Amino acid sequence: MIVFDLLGGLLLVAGTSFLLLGGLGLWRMPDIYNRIQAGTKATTLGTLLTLAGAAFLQPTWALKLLLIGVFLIFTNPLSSHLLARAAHRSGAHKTATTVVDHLAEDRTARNTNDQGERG
Amino acid sequence: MSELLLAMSLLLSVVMVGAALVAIQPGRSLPIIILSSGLVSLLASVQYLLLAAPDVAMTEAAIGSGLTTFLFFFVLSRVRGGDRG
Amino acid sequence: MVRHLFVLLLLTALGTLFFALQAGFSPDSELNQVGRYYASHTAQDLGAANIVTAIIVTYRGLDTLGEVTVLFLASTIIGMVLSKGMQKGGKVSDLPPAGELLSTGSRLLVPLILLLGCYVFINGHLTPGGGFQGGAILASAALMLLLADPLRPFNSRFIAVVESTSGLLYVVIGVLGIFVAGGFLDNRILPLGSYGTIFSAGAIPIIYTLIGLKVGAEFSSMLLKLSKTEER
Amino acid sequence: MADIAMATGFILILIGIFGALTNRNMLRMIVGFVIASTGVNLVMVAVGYMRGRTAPILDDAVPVADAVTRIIDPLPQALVLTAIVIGLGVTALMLAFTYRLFVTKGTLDISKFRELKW
Amino acid sequence: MVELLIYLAAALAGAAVLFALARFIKGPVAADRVVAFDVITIASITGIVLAALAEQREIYLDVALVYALLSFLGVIVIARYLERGL
Repeated sequence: MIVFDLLGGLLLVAGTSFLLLGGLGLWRMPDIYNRIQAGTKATTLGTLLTLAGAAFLQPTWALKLLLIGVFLIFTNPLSSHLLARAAHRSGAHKTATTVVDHLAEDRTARNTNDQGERG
Repeated sequence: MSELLLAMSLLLSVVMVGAALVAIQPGRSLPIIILSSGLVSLLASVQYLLLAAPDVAMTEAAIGSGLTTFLFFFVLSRVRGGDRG
Repeated sequence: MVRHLFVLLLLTALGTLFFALQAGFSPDSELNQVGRYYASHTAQDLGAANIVTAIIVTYRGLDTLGEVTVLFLASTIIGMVLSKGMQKGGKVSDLPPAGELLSTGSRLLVPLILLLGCYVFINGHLTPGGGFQGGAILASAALMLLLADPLRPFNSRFIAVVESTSGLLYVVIGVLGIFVAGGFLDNRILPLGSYGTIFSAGAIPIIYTLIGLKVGAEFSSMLLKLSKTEER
Repeated sequence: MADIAMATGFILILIGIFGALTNRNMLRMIVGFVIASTGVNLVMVAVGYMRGRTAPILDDAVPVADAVTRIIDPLPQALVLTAIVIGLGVTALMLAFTYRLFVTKGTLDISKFRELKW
Repeated sequence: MVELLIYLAAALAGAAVLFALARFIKGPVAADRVVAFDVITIASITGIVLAALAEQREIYLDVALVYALLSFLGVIVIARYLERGL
């Protein structure tokens, strides 16, 4: 079982390195959208790897760890999506290097269409 | 491995006190203050777990995560404009 | 400011007191008498693996009854305080829509959250958790529905019926304990079963389920009363 | 570890009381109360902790025979568990009153409410 | 060996929490702080799993279960507040 232990420990370290990368990206990235990107994707992957590592270390806990992972997969994208939309709607400004904003383009296009039909 | 638990407890204490200090600053806006108090209760939950009280930790996690935050933000959204006091 | 000076004085006094308390504290190395009794007798007498649950439901069951009553009073008073501004009909609101992802996600997640709540309070005598935690999780499901669609019509009559029925059954089980077993809220009105399985510990799972339903209904009605108030 | 948690709890109580007494805004005062109550709960749980022991839940890792020597005191945990749930009820009540007062007077400043002051 | 790896993992997760705390205190807009809040929540799930491994108790994982399913509610509430939908 020494192989399992070693593999589990390495997975734990890999997962928490992703967590650290997420935290670092949260600190270093220039604007809110980049920070959401770093702060949710990397940490989700990191937590899943950590759970897998714990399952290798203690094989009898695997079912509960799997459930935790499934719940994370369900809930994390939902919160990050809503957060990004809220940031966009509340008008958080972008940095100068972020130039593509498809949501705002869609909005303005829809608004001009509506006015055209009405007029 | 009690040193690990000790170090985690120390880190949690530092973060909790930092968040609590943010939560009572007079100059901060109200949403940030409420968010900080939510952070305090969230970290208190992990602290309870380290103190070998999983029942209390689960209670704090279930109540502090959604319900308290919702109550505060709901009242805050209804009193918009009145928070100049 | 004079006021701030008084506050700082008070805090200094409190801080000195706390420092003295902290300096004079030495953690026990042995359980005290009460703790030792609970630790050694719970498994044989009550059949519950979670000693905290045994204390809450059986040893100090009367306190729990009082606590549930306090929650009921808080919910009722919130209803009374807010009753003037209650929304009558379905008024069209100007809130931005919740979005497709949130409504679909709530359809997926609300059954999961309800299931987790039921798991938590049915397994209260074996794993951490119990009625209060499960009730809070059930109320979180109601909160999720409310977030996905703020104008959703809730069946508040159903919530009231669940709350009163579970409270009534809780008291009935407690009174039954006087006649069948040792006293009020004794859990040995049912056979103890085999230790460590789900149908064990006598009436503790039933009582905790009732507490969970009651607490969940009380928290949900608090949330609904607050969110149905429309007076800007 | 109990010392660290207890000191944190005391500091949180002091911070919360300071916030509740120096702010005039009612919502900020309620936040101070919530932080102080978290500190009280933390102190009470820390009193029950014993070094080198584990949670008072018996399973395969802690058999019934070892219970007296291996678990910590379960009574403070039961007290704190109920205290947290009551705390949510009290917070909701305070928020409902705050909302009602705001609707009546249009302000959240507590020094504007002078009807009962004499 | 494995214990050493667990220590290393805990140190990495702690560093992530400290970075998130710095962003929480500094963050220019409210949404930045909410992202930091989210990261601290997810890191505390890792902390709970590590504590369960250190104490060798399976029952601690129930708390992580509740965390994983309920912690997003706080973020959703704040997001709905920020877009004025509450």
